[in-house]
Amino acid sequence: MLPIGHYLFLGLALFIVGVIGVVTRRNVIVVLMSIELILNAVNINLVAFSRLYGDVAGQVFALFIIADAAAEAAVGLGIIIAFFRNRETVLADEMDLLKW
Amino acid sequence: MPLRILMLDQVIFYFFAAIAVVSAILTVTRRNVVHSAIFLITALLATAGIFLQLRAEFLFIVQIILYVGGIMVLFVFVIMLVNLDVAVRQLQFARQKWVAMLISLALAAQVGLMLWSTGKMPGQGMPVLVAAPVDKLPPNSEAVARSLFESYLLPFEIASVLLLVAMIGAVVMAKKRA
Amino acid sequence: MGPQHPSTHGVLRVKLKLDGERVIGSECMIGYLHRGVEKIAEHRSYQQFAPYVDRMDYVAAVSNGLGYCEAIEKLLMVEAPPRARVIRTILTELQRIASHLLWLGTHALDIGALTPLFYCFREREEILKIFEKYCGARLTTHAFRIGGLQYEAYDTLEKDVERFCKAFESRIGDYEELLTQNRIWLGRTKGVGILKAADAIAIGATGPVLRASGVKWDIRKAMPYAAYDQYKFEIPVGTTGDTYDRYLVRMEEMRQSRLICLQAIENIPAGPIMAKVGKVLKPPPGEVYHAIEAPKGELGYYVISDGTVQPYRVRIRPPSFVNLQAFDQMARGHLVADVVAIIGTLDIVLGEVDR
Amino acid sequence: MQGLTQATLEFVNQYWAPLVCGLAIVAVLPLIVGYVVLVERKLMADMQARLGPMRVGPHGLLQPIADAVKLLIKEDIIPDDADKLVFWLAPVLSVGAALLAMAGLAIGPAFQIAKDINIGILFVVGVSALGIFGIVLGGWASNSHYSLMGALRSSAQLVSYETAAGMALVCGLLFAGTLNMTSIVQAQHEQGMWFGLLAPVAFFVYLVASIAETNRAPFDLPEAESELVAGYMTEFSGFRWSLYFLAEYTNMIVVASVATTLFLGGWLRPFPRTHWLDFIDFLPPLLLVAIGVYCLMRTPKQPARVQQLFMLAVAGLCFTVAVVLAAPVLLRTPFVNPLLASAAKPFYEGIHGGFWFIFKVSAYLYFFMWLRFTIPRYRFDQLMRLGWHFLIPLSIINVLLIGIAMIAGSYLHLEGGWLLLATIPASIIALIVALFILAMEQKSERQQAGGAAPDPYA
Repeated sequence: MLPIGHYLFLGLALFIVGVIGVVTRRNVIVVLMSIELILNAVNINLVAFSRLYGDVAGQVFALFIIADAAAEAAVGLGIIIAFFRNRETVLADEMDLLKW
Repeated sequence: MPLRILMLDQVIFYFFAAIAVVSAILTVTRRNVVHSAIFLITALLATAGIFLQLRAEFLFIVQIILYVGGIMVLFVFVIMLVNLDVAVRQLQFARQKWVAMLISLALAAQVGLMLWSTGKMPGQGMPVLVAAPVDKLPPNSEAVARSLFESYLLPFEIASVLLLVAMIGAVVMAKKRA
Repeated sequence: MGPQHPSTHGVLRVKLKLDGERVIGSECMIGYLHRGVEKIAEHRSYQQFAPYVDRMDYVAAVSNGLGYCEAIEKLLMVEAPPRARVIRTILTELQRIASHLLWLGTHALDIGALTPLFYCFREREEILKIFEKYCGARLTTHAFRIGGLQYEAYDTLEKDVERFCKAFESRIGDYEELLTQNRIWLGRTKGVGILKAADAIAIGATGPVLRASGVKWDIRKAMPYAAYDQYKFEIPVGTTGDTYDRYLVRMEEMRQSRLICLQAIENIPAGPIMAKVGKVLKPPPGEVYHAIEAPKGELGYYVISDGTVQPYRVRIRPPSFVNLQAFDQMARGHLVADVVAIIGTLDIVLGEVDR
Repeated sequence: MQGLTQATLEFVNQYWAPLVCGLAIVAVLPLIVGYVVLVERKLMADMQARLGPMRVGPHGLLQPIADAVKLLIKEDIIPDDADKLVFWLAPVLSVGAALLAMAGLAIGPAFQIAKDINIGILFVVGVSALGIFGIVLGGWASNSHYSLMGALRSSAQLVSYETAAGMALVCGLLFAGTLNMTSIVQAQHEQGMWFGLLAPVAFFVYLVASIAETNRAPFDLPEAESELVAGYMTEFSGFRWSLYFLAEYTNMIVVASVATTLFLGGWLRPFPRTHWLDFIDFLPPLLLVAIGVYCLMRTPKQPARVQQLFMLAVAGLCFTVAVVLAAPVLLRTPFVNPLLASAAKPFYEGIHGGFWFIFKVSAYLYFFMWLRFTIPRYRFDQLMRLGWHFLIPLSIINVLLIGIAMIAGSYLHLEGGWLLLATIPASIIALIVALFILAMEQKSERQQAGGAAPDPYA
């Protein structure tokens, strides 16, 4: 008999922590990780609502989000490696040049 | 609804929710990137636990295999390849600490207000989750599979194209500047 | 790869210049086992120095002894009696098989196959038993004396050697079964550590390393010594000069040695085992260079005598030392995992390299 | 407060079975792993014309206990500026993952810890994938350059072979139709045909992939590489090292049981439905009686008195197990009244099922060990090339072909054994494709024959 509010609060908490992570951290990898956190928060809400209405669509959509997160992480990390190989740094601040 | 299933559900939920939030906070605050990666893994496993509590087993196992077993392995690999000691010494936290606080406060206020007001609205009230024992529910993975391939076939194809593009992008990106 | 590395057959330090996984350049640092054998020779009489020779290539002690004794005999213009020469040939060939067995076991172990090592050591044990019966020692045998042999062949020598040779034929079949057609073994050895014939000759490599690159050069045929001219045997020759060819050449050599032993034990001529050589050897002043075909390659002795009891200078040309020069050329361009295979295929023994 | 205690009481009496089974597995597993190691060392010795551990206990039977005690009291070194938290966490993570995967397995129809969760096999595969973290973090925590390199290599190997294993499993699941372990075996029972026979290529791919996944035999490169010495395990000593060791062997058992459940028909008797072959039921007890007799014959030869006693105990154990196995079979024979026979049915099902499952798992493990002693080791880039260029395309194509065969089968409504008519051509086509891939591989290899082997890090 858990009111759905609990799940929404949990999602909100993770979302906020993710946003803080994205904003405050300088290390690009940790920023990517916080994005994963945000996506997870969204997933929790989706699954909670799909469970509330008994319709599986929410879980299927969560599945798509995970697939997308995988794609995004792969490309993101690829960019980081390429960047690290040229500029020997992983900090967001130093990624200021568009073309070097 | 027998008391014990109720109690069990709440206990499990609070347990996993606590772990998720705490390890999420630790992920963001840890100075050492590998520690934050480990805590992120615990956070993801906790959310997987919550999916289980919501009777979404297929999602639970996909989260473990794909998220933790796949994406996080990628993260840990990249962390290993990018030699840490350079990153650790540099200052980890940007100065926009106050900006972040401001944003999160605004967000919290907005959603908090919304949740609080739904409770107040007459009649409708806070929708309550019906906790049902496992056997009553249709087998989860079959249901997900049926809807995935029947009603959501187009998004499924688009997702596969998306993954293909991402794969090619990652390979090209990581290729040595030959 | 430091000196105490598990797979460098003794104390050899290899400095590898790596690009990621690939070897760009390499440098072998030797000298960890240098005992100054040649300097010691100048303060010992000819007979006293003989045991030192066994300590050089401790895996093939008998052939070291043979080389040294024959070099001195050449100096003294003395000929060992036929019986001694035949027994010397038998023991040297057995030592060659034992050395190749040790090489096969450790080489296969480096590349990962665990079982051949124990099969090879079981056979090698048989040979060492024969040595022990003959001259009391298994490894550093000091079996020969200048001018012939010290000990008469014990009565069941022919039977033991025959029994060993009979059993050995099927044993070689076992090793072949395990390794020769094995896809993974092929993958790990084919095309690894290629040494072309021209480079081999340029470096002065000898023995199986040279023959695997296609050069048909074997001192037992070119400059026959001991009793090799009496026996028929072929010289196996490889084609591409990679690790797999060296493996095939050495396996074939073991078979040939077995044939030589069989031919030799048929008729061991009767007669004295020691030429007439005085207690105190004072060879006339002069110099001699005598080379024999040790299991690893051409083992040469360059002895200068000044008429006194002690040699003026004994210079030893160890095959492993020379073959090791090919290492850098072979390792270049390969992966770190192949470096181990290349060290194994060169079959170097550090006692001989450092002297 | 009263509600809480009442709830926990109810919780316990509803879930006591999995709890007890779980406890049993965690307690008994180190012992089983110890004896698997002993068997491996004895087998290796036997193949290499030597005797293997003989000193501790008769024929070295007490060797695992000696090993365990040694590992417990050995000094536990932590490299100086290693990361304490991660250094402690890594082995725990890999053992935890391996043991958790054990929970999903269905050893007998009755004996299953996680009572038929409907994502059975997926759960086992997913959780054992967590073991990768144990390896990577272990390599990183002992911050020596070599162990990090070893850790990266072995995890790269694990990740690439997991895809191949996953695809092979998909193939098997096509026939089973469900993910749940018990119902997979039920499906094999109804179709009267082991899936390994229906999809032999998938079984072969899974066999190879599982060897690579547990870092064993020709693929045990990461820890046996000569210059990486012991790969990610170098810095761990004493108890920590034994945790990794336990994890490796548990993984082996897990992989073996997944293969038996899916491809070799879990706990089914070789010919479950052909009743005139029922005498096979007598095989297990006879086998154990034979072992018992052999032990009895060996007892007088034992030098020490205590060793003789031990051998007698072993013989006694074999006989009791033989009796336990024989009981349900005897009860089913006609001259016992049907009432008793029907009572024995589940009993027979459980015990004999358990025996056959363990028998198949040990046969699978024997094949693992047999490989380890005979063939040499792959170089790392060959290993990766085999994984990516050969195994993964082969398994994907195989899924395709088996799918087509299934459709053809259902179209011509072939059932059970007849399905072979459709699947055999599919497997043959798959093999032809495999040869084609190999030929292409050879051609591309010849082109680069000039340059040395491609460098995976390039």
